[in-house]
Amino acid sequence: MRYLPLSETDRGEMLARIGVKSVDDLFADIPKDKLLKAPVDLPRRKGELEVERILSRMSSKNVSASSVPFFVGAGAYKHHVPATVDHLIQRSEFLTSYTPYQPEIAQGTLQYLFEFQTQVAALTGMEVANASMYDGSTGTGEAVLMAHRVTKRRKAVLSGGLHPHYIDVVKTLSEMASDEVKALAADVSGTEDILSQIDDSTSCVVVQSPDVFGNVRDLKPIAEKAHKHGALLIAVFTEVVSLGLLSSPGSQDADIVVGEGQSIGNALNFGGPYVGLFAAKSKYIRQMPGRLCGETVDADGTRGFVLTLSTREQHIRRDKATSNICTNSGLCCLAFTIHMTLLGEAGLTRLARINHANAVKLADALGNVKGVEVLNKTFFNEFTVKLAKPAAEVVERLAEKGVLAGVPVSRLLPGAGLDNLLLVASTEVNTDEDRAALVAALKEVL
Amino acid sequence: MRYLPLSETDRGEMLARIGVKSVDDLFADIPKDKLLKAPVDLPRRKGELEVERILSRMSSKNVSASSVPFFVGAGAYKHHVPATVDHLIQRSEFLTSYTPYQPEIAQGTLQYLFEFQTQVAALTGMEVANASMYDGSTGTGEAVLMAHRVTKRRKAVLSGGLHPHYIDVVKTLSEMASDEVKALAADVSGTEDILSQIDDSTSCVVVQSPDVFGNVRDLKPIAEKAHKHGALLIAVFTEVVSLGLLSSPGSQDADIVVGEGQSIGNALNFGGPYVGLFAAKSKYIRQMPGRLCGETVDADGTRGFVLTLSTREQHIRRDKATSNICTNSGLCCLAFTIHMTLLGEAGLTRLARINHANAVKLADALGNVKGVEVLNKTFFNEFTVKLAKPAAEVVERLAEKGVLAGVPVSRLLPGAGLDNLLLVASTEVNTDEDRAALVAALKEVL
Amino acid sequence: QVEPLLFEIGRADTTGVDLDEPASFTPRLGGQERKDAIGLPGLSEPETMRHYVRLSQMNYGIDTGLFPLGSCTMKHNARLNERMARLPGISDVHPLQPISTVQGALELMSELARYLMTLTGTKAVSLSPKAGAHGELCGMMAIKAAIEAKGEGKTRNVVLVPESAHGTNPATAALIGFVVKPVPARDDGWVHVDDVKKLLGPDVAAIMLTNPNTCGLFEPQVVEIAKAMHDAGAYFYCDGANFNAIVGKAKPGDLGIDAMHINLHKTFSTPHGGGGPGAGPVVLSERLAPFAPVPFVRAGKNGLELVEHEQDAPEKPFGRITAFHGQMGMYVRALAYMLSHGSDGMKQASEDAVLNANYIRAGLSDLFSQPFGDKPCMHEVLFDDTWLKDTGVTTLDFAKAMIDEGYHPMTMYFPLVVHGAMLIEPTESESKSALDLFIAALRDLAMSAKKGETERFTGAPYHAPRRRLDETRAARSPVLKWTPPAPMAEAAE
Amino acid sequence: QVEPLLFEIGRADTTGVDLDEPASFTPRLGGQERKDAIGLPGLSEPETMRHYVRLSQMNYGIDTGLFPLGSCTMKHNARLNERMARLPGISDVHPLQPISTVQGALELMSELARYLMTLTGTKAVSLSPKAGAHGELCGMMAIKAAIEAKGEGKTRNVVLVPESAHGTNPATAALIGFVVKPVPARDDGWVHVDDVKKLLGPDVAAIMLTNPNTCGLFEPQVVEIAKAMHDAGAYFYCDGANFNAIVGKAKPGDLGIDAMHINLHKTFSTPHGGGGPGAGPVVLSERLAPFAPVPFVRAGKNGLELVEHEQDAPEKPFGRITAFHGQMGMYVRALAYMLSHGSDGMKQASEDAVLNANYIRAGLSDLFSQPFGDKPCMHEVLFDDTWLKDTGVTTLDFAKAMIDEGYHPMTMYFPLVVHGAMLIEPTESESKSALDLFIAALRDLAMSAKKGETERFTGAPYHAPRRRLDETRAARSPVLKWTPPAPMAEAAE
Repeated sequence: MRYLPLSETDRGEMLARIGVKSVDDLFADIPKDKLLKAPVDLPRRKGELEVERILSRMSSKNVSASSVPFFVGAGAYKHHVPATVDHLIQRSEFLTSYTPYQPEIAQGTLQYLFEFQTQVAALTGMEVANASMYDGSTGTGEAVLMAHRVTKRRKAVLSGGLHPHYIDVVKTLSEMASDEVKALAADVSGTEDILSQIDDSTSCVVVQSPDVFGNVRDLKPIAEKAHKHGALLIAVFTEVVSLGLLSSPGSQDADIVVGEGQSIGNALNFGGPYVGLFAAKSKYIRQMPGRLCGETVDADGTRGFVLTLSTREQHIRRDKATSNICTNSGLCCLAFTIHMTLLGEAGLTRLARINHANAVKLADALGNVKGVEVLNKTFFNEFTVKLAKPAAEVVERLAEKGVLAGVPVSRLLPGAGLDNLLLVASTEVNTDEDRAALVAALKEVL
Repeated sequence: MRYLPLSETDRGEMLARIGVKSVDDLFADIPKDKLLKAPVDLPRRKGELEVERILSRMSSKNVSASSVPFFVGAGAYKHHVPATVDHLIQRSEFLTSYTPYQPEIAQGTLQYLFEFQTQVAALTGMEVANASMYDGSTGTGEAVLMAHRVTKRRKAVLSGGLHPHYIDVVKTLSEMASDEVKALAADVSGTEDILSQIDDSTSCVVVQSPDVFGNVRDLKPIAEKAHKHGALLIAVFTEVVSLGLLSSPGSQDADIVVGEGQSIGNALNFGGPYVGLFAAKSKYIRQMPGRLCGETVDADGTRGFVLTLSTREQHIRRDKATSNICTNSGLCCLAFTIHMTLLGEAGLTRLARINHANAVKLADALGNVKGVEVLNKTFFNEFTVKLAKPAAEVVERLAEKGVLAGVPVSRLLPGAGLDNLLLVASTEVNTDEDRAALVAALKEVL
Repeated sequence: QVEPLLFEIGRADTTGVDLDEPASFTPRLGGQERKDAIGLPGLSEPETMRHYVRLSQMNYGIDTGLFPLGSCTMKHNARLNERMARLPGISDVHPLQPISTVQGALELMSELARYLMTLTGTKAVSLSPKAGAHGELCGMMAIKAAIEAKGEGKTRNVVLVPESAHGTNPATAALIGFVVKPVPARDDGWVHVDDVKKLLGPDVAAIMLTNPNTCGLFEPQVVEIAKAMHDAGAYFYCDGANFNAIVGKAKPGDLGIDAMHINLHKTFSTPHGGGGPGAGPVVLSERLAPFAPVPFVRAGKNGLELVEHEQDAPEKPFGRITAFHGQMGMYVRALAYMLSHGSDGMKQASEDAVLNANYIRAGLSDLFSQPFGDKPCMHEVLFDDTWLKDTGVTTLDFAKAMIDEGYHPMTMYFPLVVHGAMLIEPTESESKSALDLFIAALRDLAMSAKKGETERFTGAPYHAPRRRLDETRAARSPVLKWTPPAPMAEAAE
Repeated sequence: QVEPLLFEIGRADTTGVDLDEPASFTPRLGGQERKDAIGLPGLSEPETMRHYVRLSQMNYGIDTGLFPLGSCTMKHNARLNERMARLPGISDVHPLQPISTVQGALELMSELARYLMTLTGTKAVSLSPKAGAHGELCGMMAIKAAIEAKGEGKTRNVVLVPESAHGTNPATAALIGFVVKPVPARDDGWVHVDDVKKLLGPDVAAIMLTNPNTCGLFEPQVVEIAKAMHDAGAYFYCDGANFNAIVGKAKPGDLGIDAMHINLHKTFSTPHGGGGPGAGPVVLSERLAPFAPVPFVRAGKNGLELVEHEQDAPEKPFGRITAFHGQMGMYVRALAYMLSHGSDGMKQASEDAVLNANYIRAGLSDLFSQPFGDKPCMHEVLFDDTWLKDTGVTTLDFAKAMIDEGYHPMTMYFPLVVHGAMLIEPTESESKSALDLFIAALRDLAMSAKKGETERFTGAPYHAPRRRLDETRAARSPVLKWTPPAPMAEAAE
């Protein structure tokens, strides 16, 4: 087997050195009747070519985003990632390293985590950021738990503009932990009355902007009301590129900012792996979940980096830990950091303007199609349209025509009476031809 | 521009430091009327995504070997190259290094060249090998020149089984250098009388095995006759995998062995880059063309490697050099060496058996098709069939059916009266389905 | 070798991407435009390349040397798997595309599920968890849901966790409101069914048991423990961190587990990538299967379907633990690993991993001390620091000295129940000659320590990108991001 | 850091690929089966990975640091180009597939040709040459063919080559039977039209002139020289090694060249890959165009056609210089470079390359000596070793000391006309801050040499994978391959 270096001769010599007759003597603690007599009922080993063919066949049954006019968003976005990013994250020394427990030989990982934290803090306008979470949704769950620890309260108020999956994740976690959740009804227009939901029992208010329907929200009044009642504002985003153009959650006085970082550096990957961004005010550092990388010096006084504040973590604190998390999304962080470095402020802000411009063009084009109504007053690169027919059917028929038109709201919120609504996203990858194809196909279908 | 680090501010500061007003002051030696006033008439800069789209569009107009039943050979072969190979040759330290002129910081390159030379020597059964040539055809041209230097004669005899492109390359070079070439007529059956062509004016006899028509040739009698007349035998191969199964040219007393190494580690690449393998008896070392890597020690006595015997080369010897060559096919060597290391003797010989077995299966299958006659008595993984119709037409019609059936001999030898002959190759990538598809399509077309 | 931070070499107006400014248009941001600068310097592409290549050169990985980090399973990462993960139909597919356009993706998930269930002898699996600890959470949530479904939610709230367990076990249980009770450690390294039975009662919801355990031993009483739990109306959560030792040798389902997460990155070699991403699918017994969270794949009338909402499931999903469908990028790598190895290769891999660990044990047992005696181990061998007593060398010092010999240290100070623990896991990816060199290096270090050559250890590492780093300083006054030096900050004003 | 040779760690029965033995069959090899073992050890995949990763770590590349090798043009290699070269329709296409199945490949070649002709102001290009020296050969063959076509083949057999030329120039000319006559060097670093005219006669076939020349200077009399050649019935071959300095600034065709090879790997940044593969397309004037070798692409009635045989061409191709159609893998990378830069970016790249070289000149001119005075250079700056006189430090020592400072040395002892030459080419890929660091490092070294700190130089490098290597020993008794050590050889018998 190509991955196994031992030869039969090696095995024989090693068993002799160990002093046992057969390898099964080393498995003697497994109850005899549970030790399998033969290989399990799965196919035997396969060469590279055969494996490639099997998986390529599966791959070819999917429609890839780059192969069609593509407007699907709702929490994951198709962007162009420079070739440099994927090349660098595949460097053996990055790819095949472990969590940097031995900092002296993991400065590569640690320095990029430090750079990542700095970038995330800058983007979100916050004082500190951690070394990433699994994704935006689990990060949001962790943010709510963190707010509970900070406020010593146990009730979260969730905006109706929060991504429904995120709501479900928070609800599941909270129910399991017997914490209270007040989730507002789906808020298509971004005009919900969330302020009235905040009182002295509120631990945190969770608001997404741009929200799942695309509306750009003003967080300042919510922060103000929350703070007045001793609650925290958790600001959420699912499209990190928007931060290139929109005022940061930090500047609107959010206490914790959490979001999905997939758009920068990372592929769609059918939903994972992604990278959760997590930032907060520095006074809450010791209640933060996840890994933190900090600066220090070595025995010679040279600057270096280490994982730090691990007394928050499970391997030290066990059942008293701030979270059970013991990894981050290291390689996805790296991809994020490299892509962000390539962009720089000049590139990111321009990328954001292009995304917004393309979305505006698309909204204008769709607004002229009969049977399509653009609902948003404000948006960044995604907005909601109301169709003359159920969106799920329309999307399916457009897919048959080779256009992936967006996400039917009913896919996220079945039974909510929003069946004719469609979320449409547009990024820098969309061309005039793409837009024209969508418009033409819609006209045929509606 | 993403590749250019200087900012306008930098440029200004640098010009000031240099003490000139504008950058054109640095181009003052270019005659004024020849200095271009505006950018040349080509499109302006493009982002990554745009470049990707342009080149992907071109790429998509070609039929790739992996996407169809594929039997095209005649000097370049479709094999499966393990993913490890391409990963490793893209390591920055390999990919972006130069010819190892500074051996202290190029031991990576030098050691793999030394390993490559050792592998090539072993495979060919020769005493020494160089660090590679551009490809098999130019290597053959160089081998003939080398034989002329060794024998101080200037007449080469070329077998009619030598790849026609190789014949053309040798002829062109020889004509230009006013050397004599006797090229035998195309020899479909591998039974030409080459022995009678050898006399005391012969510098070298160039024989390919398996020859371009697939026949396995016995080199021993040719070597014997050549040596009797003071001539050298140059043995050529275009399918290096055959050396896993066939007796080596060295064991048949060839003096120089040259061949194409593309099959191991390298993609088809529409013809290049490839890697020429070049080996010889050690007494001829100082007449060899190309780069040679040798073992030595450093100031601490540690083993290390350097380029050596450079007194043969153009940068020292100028017009007295053994060749004008000043590079090798470094990265392709590396790919060859890694793939060969992965194969090892066990893997290479098995790969060769699979290739031969697949070709035998294919010959048996084609032999049963009406209008197809297999001409070869012997072959490795490629053979010649005679069709009832002109091969070029048949191949074209099969291509329309999505089967790439092989190389019409008329493509290589137009006007030679061999229009109904087709070269058909089969490697480890061919499946039973591929063979069935070829047979079925042939039955429809013939 | 000191590489500056990108903030020290980057410039706000530099970019490594070429994008054309869009034509003028009317923004629809509702006046929420950013007014301030972000503070994100950029680098051109060549500078970016060099910066991160240089950073990488300060890292150690499996590809550069033996990485014997116990319990972390640093085995070979095949590049075939990387290539497969980048197929356009895998990497370039959106999680919310129409189901008709992702049939291959669902097939891949379904096939992965089949492999995992077959190898573990279980009837269900949730692919959602994003990492091992997330898998634990998912499994314990399923247990909690099952208990609540039986109306015992109020009463069964204790989870038993051996003292030797990974910290994630108690942390996970506590996270969702369970009370953690430790099962005491024994001096043979095993969990005894008698100890467990003593703690059992109507308040006990589950046990979280790692098997093979964190001492590198297979729990011989695992079947009895499972039975005791079930008899008491409780569940058996198995921490699958060490499943790689027994893949193809025994099925956890046969041993009586109710839930077990599988670290795809450990067992099936998806790259650890400097700390993630991983993936932690959790297999479930028939008793827990109905409570698996959404989403999951099932066969439908028009091909494969994805059940994304609780109301669409005939079962009783306990909810959702992440957006979308889990770590597809890891699924494909793990499946490529399993297809490549096959049933025969996976069995052989387990055997080789165990053989390699025991070979190290045999090579070091005369010099190093073992907390539970010199007996066969599974895929990792555990030493303690008794043998270092009076040498002035600690486990940490010894580990740092290994760096100077060109090796990544083993896992240290874990499990907590063993003093100065050194947990060595070579994995099946190492050749005999590599192990021989490793053993020789460790023996040489051991002799050196016993001879009193303390400086070789206390000052180590000497030959690494950094000397020993001051972790206390980092924690005391945390510096978690770069801040412009004062003069620069002033100049910028 | 000593990594064994693969032959020292490999085993004959080990393989890193999984292939199934074919079912039994009757071979048709005519009894030519190999009887003896080959002697090729194999490694498993993890061992292979580690072996070559470790070897790579002993290498220096552009990605790891500044690489100021004069005349070699070590500029940034964009990974986009690597990605494009691996598109299945590029890398996985056979050169002898039916023309209808390779229209995209021909389009790519055709587009590349258009770019090269536009940038050089020429009317034809042969893409065949596999490297720069091969391009020289191709160009000189075209000249020879043209001369023969005029019936002057017997009489015109002298080629003029300046003493400062690359060794490949005289080697190439000699290879195809030309007699090489040197054009003497002048103390201003330029070739003078008067010197050329003195050598001109009916026996002169061509001049081979590098422009910008190997001293880093543009030849100001190039137009006059071209005219003199043409007036004498001879041709002007331009060595295009330094074309990168003037891309987008001037067209060689406007200067009067008849042929010029373009090192795609230098000018358009296809990776040097440790010494190849490169590509050396040669552009041709109208006078030489008819003699371009086969194959070439032309428009036909059914799309693009490939002319592969002399008899299919209306022109007079001089023959064929390689199997198949040249270096497609390099074409795509070079075209990606040109598409990315665009006409504006290529001009800017030339300017930046020249600016960077002059910035280094300005930063070092007070300490280092310049053979032709302190005047503006093109993309590379040339120093000699006058300034090192009496220091006991040679150019070689200085170069090796640069390694200890983390830099790849410059080109040394070339051009031959300059004593102890140091030819520094930073390329446009370097940032100002990188140049500042480089200048500071060289200044520090220079001061050190002048202060008499000779050991820093004569013993260098101290901090490299190897100390200085004994090249004389290697050449005296060449060891060009690994041989099993005697005991092993015996044991094997």
